[in-house]
Amino acid sequence: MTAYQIWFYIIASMILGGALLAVTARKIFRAAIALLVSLIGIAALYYWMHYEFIAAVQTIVYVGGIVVLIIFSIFLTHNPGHTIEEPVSIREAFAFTGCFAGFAFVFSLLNRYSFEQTGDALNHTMQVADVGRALLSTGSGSYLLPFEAVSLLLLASMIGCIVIAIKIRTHK
Amino acid sequence: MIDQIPLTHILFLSTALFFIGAYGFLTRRNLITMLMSVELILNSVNINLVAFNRYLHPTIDGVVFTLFIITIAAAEAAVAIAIIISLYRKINSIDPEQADELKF
Amino acid sequence: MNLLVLLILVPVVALLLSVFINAEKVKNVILLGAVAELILCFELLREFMLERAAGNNAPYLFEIVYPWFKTWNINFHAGVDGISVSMLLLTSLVTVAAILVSWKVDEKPREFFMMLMLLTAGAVGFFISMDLIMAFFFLELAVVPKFLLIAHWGSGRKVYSATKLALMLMAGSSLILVGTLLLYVQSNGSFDITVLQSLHLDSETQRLIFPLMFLGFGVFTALFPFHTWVPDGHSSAPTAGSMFLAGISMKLGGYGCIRFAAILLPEGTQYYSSAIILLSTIAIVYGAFATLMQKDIKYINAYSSVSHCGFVLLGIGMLNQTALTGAVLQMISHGLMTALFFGAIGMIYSRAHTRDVRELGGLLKIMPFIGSIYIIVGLCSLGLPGLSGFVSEMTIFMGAWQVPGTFHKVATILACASIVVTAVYILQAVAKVMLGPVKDSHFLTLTDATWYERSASWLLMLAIIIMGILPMWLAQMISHETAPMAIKFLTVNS
Amino acid sequence: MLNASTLLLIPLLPLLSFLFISFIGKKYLPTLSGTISVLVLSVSAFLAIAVAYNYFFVVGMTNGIYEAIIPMKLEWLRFSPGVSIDMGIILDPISVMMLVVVTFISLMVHIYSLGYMKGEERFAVYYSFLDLFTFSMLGLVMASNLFQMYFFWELVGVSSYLLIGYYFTKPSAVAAAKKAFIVTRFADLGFLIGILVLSFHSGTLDIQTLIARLTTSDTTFYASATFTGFMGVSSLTWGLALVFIGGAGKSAMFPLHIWLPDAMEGPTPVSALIHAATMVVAGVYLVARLFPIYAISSPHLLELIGYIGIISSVLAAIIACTQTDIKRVLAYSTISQIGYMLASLGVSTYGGLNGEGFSASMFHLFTHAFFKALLFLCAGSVIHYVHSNEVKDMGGLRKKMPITHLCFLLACLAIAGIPPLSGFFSKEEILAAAFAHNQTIFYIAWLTAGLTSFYMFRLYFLTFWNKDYVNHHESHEHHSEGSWNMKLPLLILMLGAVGAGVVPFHHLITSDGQPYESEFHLNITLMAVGLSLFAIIIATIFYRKKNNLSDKISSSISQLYDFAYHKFYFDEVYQFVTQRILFNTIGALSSWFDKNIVNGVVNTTAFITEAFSETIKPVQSGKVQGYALAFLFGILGLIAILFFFNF
Repeated sequence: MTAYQIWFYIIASMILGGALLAVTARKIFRAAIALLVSLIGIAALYYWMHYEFIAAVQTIVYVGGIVVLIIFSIFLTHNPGHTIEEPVSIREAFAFTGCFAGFAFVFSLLNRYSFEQTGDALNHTMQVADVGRALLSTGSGSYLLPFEAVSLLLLASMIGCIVIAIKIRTHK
Repeated sequence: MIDQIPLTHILFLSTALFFIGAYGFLTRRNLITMLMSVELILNSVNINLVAFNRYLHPTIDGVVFTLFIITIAAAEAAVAIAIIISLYRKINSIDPEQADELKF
Repeated sequence: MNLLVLLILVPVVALLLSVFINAEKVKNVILLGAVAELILCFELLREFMLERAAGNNAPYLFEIVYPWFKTWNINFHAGVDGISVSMLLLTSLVTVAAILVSWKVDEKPREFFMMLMLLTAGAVGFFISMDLIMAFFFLELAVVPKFLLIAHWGSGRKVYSATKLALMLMAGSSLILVGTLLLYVQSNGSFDITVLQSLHLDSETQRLIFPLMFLGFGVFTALFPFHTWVPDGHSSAPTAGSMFLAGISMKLGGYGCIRFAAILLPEGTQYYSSAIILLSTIAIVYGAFATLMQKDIKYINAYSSVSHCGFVLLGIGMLNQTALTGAVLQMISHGLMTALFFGAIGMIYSRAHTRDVRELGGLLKIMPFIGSIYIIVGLCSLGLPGLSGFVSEMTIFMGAWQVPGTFHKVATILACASIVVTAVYILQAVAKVMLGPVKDSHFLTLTDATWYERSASWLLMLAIIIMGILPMWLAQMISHETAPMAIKFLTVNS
Repeated sequence: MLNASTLLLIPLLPLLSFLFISFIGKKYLPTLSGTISVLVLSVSAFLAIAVAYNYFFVVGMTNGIYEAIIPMKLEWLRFSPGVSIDMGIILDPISVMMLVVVTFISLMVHIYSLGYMKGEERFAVYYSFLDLFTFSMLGLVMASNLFQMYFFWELVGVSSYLLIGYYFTKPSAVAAAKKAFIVTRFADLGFLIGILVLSFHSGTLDIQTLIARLTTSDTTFYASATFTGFMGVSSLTWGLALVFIGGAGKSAMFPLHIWLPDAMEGPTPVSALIHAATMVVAGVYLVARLFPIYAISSPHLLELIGYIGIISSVLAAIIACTQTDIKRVLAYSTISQIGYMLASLGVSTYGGLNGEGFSASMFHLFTHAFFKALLFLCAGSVIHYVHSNEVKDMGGLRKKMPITHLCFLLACLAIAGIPPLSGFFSKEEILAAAFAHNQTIFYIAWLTAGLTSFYMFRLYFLTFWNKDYVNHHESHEHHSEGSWNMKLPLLILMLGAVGAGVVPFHHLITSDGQPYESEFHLNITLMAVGLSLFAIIIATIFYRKKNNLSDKISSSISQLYDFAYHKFYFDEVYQFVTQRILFNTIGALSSWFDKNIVNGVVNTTAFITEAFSETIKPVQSGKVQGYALAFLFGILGLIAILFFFNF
């Protein structure tokens, strides 16, 4: 067992542990922190796969953005120390069964299928500049149009958020 | 090196993460934690994309897709939280069980 | 421009105009449109009779075809024969009268009058269509305003009645649609009745399609046992709505039975004629007896409509020229008569605010005009000579009696017997509502008909009397069309 | 004179008067309408008499018979080739006679009503209805087409309905009008189906063609009509019987007579015109119109008609003996006399002296019109004076109203058949005819004649003698018999009642149009007159002075008396049949069936749909996680399916 492998399992257990805690914790703030751990774990996984750039983006957007947003909204909608209600037990049972069945199915599927690894791919490295070039150029293998579409989407969602969340004063 | 861990292990990881997220989405009685579960699901997809890119497809496509997904996830989270807050203002609760006006 | 296109355009223009003008003034525009329609119908009648007198014996006159939906070979194909012309006359007469009667509607007047005009447009379009899909389109167009008129401007259990009416009529329509599509397949892609008429379908197919078409249209014309929308619908509808329903809408069914079921599928008609006679005789007798027990004057009239429309179907089922002519005459007569009847009932209801015969009484003394109208139209309903009911019923009886066979004779005798029951319920209603001492002192303060009610009543009354005294031109015009049909039925087996 | 335009004027003048009064006169000339109407009708009556004179004496006989003339025939509504309703005019002895009777009596009633109905609120309406009736009745008698006859037959019924219900705020009048219309309507159903049967077999509706085709046995029409049959009776007989049912209804024959006594709720002049002299004899007229077919093709049916007539006659006479309402007594007397006419037709055959029953029947119809109208108008005067229909409120009126008294007495003598008044001649002929052809009918008729005398004089004495009249309405004293316009018609009709017997009917109106010489039967005359005189004497003993003899007699036969007093419980039977069977059983059953079964099926369909949607509705719970769970399982299920089937 090399350090490389050990690192992988540490990261995996961090991700899954965080995730499990995030979906089961009774205290919502605790769940948010667990999510944070899980997301950091995923960033670490990217790093482990030598995609440092993605790891960085993951950390910035998820850890620095979304989780903070979530924590803000928790503060806005909860009293401190609030406990989440128990899940509806019958639905919990069904959900567990369904999820387990799904997992088992996919697991067996993955087990049965052997992915042909290409040695070349393993040595492949990615430069940030490549990402930049791909995003801002046209032609095959380039993503200018989706990039612009996503920027529009962000703008739209920004406006949408304001419209949805804004307090409308009702005149009497 | 990386080939010491087979691709399937990473895929197991993402599958597990996916179903944990799905389980959370189905059972949590709080819209914010449901949103967290959705984030987990999205991340499991991201892991897949990145892993496939690393092991099987030596280009930049998977990474770019991941970037897009992260972006969209951010937008989605923002809109979702706006909806949650708006809902909270209306019914003073973010329990999805109580937000059941849309029926019959 | 072709008269038939004008007939469709006039209501459409009136509808469009009424969107843009002051809601209070809509009724003027709509009335103008209806009167224009009436004048056009008379012009059509004149031209039609001139053409026929000049020896133009084509089955359909003034034909016009515009492609509508080429992929499926659907055309706007209009044309009229004597039956259509008389139906169009009926429609425009009833429309004018209905608009006049509802002159004082102040609940959403724009929408109300637009609904009336839309109904007219639907009926007129249906009566001139020679394409099954076009006919279906207009038939459905006429259902929607009925629903809205009853559900919004009605009284009593209006939503229930409106829903029932709309659902039953739609169910009928769905049968018609299936039949239409089957015909389309059989004819290798045509909805045109001239094409379908010349088609010689084998008897199996005819027997399959005929019930679909006939039952579908039968629902519209209160075929037993699909008549239950009639009493509820009529009694809940506003006055103009009842007039339309009974005066025009039920005729859509009768007309459809003749034009789109009987003529297109002569062999099917002959095969099922006993069933038609059986059902219509039941409707006649049973409708009459059910009327006996009604306490609401609108229900009385609605049930009597079931009975009277049974005569139409009986006439069709007898498959000979005289009976068919009688069936068409009965449609016209019943349309005029019930429209006027419902008009009079509406006038009574809007004054006395009750329709229960047990609460009404002695109204003739207080409102002589309305009372006289009610009595005269009642007499028309029981077949008094000199009024339209006599002409049509007697023609049906004469025609029906010519069919040999005990079954047909018994049916005819039962139908004849029903006119006695008709006399009983009509006179009972007249006696209780109009005659006798004044039941309620507040009736004494009521007033007689206003100018618009008078003009509406006079319009229909004149039509009834003219048809009753001078039936020959109408009967001749119609029997000219029914003669080839009867021949078609006769030659089916040979 | 006998051209279409003149003849058309006779019915059309009353029609115009009707239209004029209903649309203009009612509103602007409310009191003058009566006068206008009288003037119009006198023109009609004059024309009718002129036509009769011309027909009988100017045009006269051709080839020894009075032939039917058809000056006009228009096709009105064509059913199929040959079968059409024509509006035509037929002139033959009976229609000409009826024209005179109808216009003349109608004129008298019009004049009389000027006084009788004076001051009525709906005076003009009354006259418009009278004119409508006169028009319809004239149309009926002039009809040359069987369906035309039905047309006017119905119109007559409706005008009768309107006039009986003239006092429409009075519930009893409304009920009577309704009853009259419905009973006759029921009978007309027979007429209608009869027409259908006859026209189906003969292929025509024209009366003359019909007679020609159905009386000569070598035509195909005759063969078809007599070959097919139902219940062992030929179609022709069925058709004729059904037609007769219509006539029996209109003529108030047993057992359809129940409407006539109630119809007395109408104004008295109306009763005189419609329910005594003209409309109710329409049934007799109808049989007379088709007489050749009845007599030649279906003699047994004709005999049956005779029995129905005579049974009605005697039953009505018995009932009349017990009634106390002056108009009802007269109404039963009318039924009785019409029964007489039908019995007379029933004992007749076609042609020559054997057809003397036909002639006698028409003769009696003619004379009866005068004396019965007179009786009713006299009763009207009495009622006008005492304001009551009950004989117990009358009595001793002979001094108060001498003219009425005289007229009533003469009319009573006429109806009793005392020579030389008109009734004697017609009755004598009927009895002679019956004696010659059917002894049973003769003896019943003879007995009825006695009863007639008895009840008429009972009525006469109770009204005009019996006790001294106590006037409760002193203010009316000065016009005890009404104004001149009420007295004049009485006097004119009195002349008719006295002198109508001199008309030589066997010369003018016979079954085949050929005059014959009637024989005088002294023995029959003695029998009849003797019985009548005897009955009059009994009535005088019982009722001239107030005594309790009649009560004694009636109590000694109390059961029969009660039975007769309650009109043999016919009304109750009908009440039972209509109320219990038609309304409460069939009507209620149909209504129930409609409400619960037919409507129930529709509502149940709707209910099932609704219940089903109600059960699956909770699936749409609005709980988003539930949806997600379903979604998950859906996908898993799909995967399982795909996997299982190895797609």
